[in-house]
Amino acid sequence: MNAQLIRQVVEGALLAAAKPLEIAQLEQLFDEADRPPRDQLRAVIEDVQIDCKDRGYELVRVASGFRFQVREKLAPWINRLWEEKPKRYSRAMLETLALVAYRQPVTRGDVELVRGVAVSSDMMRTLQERGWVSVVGHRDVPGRPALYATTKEFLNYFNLSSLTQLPQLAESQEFTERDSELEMTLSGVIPQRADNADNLELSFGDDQNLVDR
Amino acid sequence: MNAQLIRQVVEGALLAAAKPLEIAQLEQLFDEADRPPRDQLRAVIEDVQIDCKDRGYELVRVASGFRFQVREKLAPWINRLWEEKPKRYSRAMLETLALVAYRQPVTRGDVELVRGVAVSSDMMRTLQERGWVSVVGHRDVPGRPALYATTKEFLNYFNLSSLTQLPQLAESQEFTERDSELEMTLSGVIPQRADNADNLELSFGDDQNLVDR
Amino acid sequence: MTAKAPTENTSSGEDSLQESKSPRQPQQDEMPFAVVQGHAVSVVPKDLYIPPDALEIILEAFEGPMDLLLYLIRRQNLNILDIDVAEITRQYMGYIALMKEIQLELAADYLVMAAMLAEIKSRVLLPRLAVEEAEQEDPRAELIRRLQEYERFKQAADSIDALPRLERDIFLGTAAVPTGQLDKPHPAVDLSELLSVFGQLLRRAEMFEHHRIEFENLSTRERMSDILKRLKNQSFATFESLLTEHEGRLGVIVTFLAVMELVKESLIDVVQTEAFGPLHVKAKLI
Repeated sequence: MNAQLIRQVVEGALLAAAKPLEIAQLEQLFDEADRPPRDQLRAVIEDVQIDCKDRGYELVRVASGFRFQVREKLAPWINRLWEEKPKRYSRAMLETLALVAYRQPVTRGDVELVRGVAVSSDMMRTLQERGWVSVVGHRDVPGRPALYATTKEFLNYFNLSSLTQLPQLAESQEFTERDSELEMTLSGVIPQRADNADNLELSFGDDQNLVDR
Repeated sequence: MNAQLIRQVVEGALLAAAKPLEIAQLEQLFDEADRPPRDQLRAVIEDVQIDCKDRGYELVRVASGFRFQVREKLAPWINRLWEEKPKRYSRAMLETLALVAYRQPVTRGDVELVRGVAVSSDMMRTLQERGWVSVVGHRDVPGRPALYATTKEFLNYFNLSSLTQLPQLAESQEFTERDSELEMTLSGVIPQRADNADNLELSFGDDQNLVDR
Repeated sequence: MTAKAPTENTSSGEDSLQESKSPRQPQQDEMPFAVVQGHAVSVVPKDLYIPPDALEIILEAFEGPMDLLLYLIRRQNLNILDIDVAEITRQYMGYIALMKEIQLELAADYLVMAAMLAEIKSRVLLPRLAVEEAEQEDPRAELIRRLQEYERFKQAADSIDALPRLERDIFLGTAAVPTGQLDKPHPAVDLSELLSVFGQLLRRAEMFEHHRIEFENLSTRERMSDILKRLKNQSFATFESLLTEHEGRLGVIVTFLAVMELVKESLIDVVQTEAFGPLHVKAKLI
């Protein structure tokens, strides 16, 4: 089988599949007799990637394999194709998702403990239906609560190839027991600063570790 | 707007759209101020067509516009992508289909309201790709959400000549008898089922071609 | 947290406007409405009009007690580590009172936090024995740890939201597969399966949701879809053209009901140029 045909098969398959494909899956498209070695398939992928350099699309690796995708910078134009605006997710959902992603495997109770509010079963169901979260087991305590973890689809959706690519989780500052009388004084007036607007910026350093597991 | 960016937008849109696009639709992607003349868009399409000469995909004109498609000669290889048995539809998908069928025309929001969870756009797209569901209009509320209804293909697949032949809940005894308390709840909501069905059968008969002309 | 409309103030837009002319009278004395420059304000200033609805939205914006606490701390530009429990507790209770006043259904989580704050406050107030001081943990430690933890994940949620994601920032590239040569297999679905799923769905909705599932007359619904499909490619159609002779009177009634329903849902326009003249039906412009 000539090299050009191999390359065409790979390109065609990636565009037809409508989902990411692994090298192993690409390999299976060929008869055993014609099957190109994996190295060649990898080289083909690299070639295609290079040729797409100036195109409106690129060939990228995400958690479940390779896929063609439209470049991020084109989103303002592409989004006009659809009548509906891209969906926004509620903060409750994003916070829950963040807890599952960084702390997995977790139970619903674990999530509730950090968020300080009850997490509805609908919320967990929505996350599972989206395919972002799945039950990976049960904790061995009374009630055997389900343990949730994120899926490959979650990574695919957020353009990641592994959990280590998640944005770094800020580190907690140590709570040092600066037990000064002043701080403990309850009658003390809270110092008012000029710029006491809703400054929600965090003061954490940049040198955190990777995913907190 | 430079020529390369225009070309990238066109390529990106055609790859992302999952349906053919007319020149007029491509034109609409650009702000009025930046909008390239139609001749330029046609030239861009030609350029892309030429560049795809040796690729596994081509840019072709079909009845409703331009689209990228996989080259036919690759069929023997690409077909192996589908060799795995088709997976069953998820419960979420079936619930969505059932709601469109029984409560049409509905928006995605309507479906979400009853199901209590978010419905992904994937799900609506899959149902449309299958040819079972189509957009029949838009509700006149902010965002103008699409209204979905089932198609003739849907009826054909299930061997129905009209939606009135869809099985009705109250008629399936095993459902309601299992839990008399539930039946009370349901019967309050669904009054006079049997009567309705009878009437419709009498007057519409079997020879109808009411749907989808 | 779910909101109930305040009974008196928001029954109509007019009422809200009227309310802006007179300051709101608090139901109970001494509960601060807000804290401005360290002073509790229990009456809304006359020149400051906050529509009751807006207030609910502000309160609903909090994801829970942790979020509210964090907001109170950040609003004063304080480090979590420097939290003054007494002051924060006072402000927190102020918000709780406010939520009660506008009859916002208060989630139990908020009350649990209130109890926790009160407990910490009392422990801070207790004189500590010099001997024990070394081992005794700062009563605020647990609260501070939880606040920090929550803040980390709040930030993580924002980071995840900012990641480029499919259908918003990036889009899956696909090409069509020419029909004939290639055939993508589809899952099979059984009609009884569909019915059973629908039945269970209705039961679930009935049991767990507050809204009612109204079972619409199927034929009218079908006719609505049918009419919409027909009007899609036409500017105007006469009402008569929507009728099919063999359906008889019932057909006319069903079609008429469907048209009325479509008008009600603002999906179509019905035009009649003169009294008793022919009815014309048109899909609304998108």
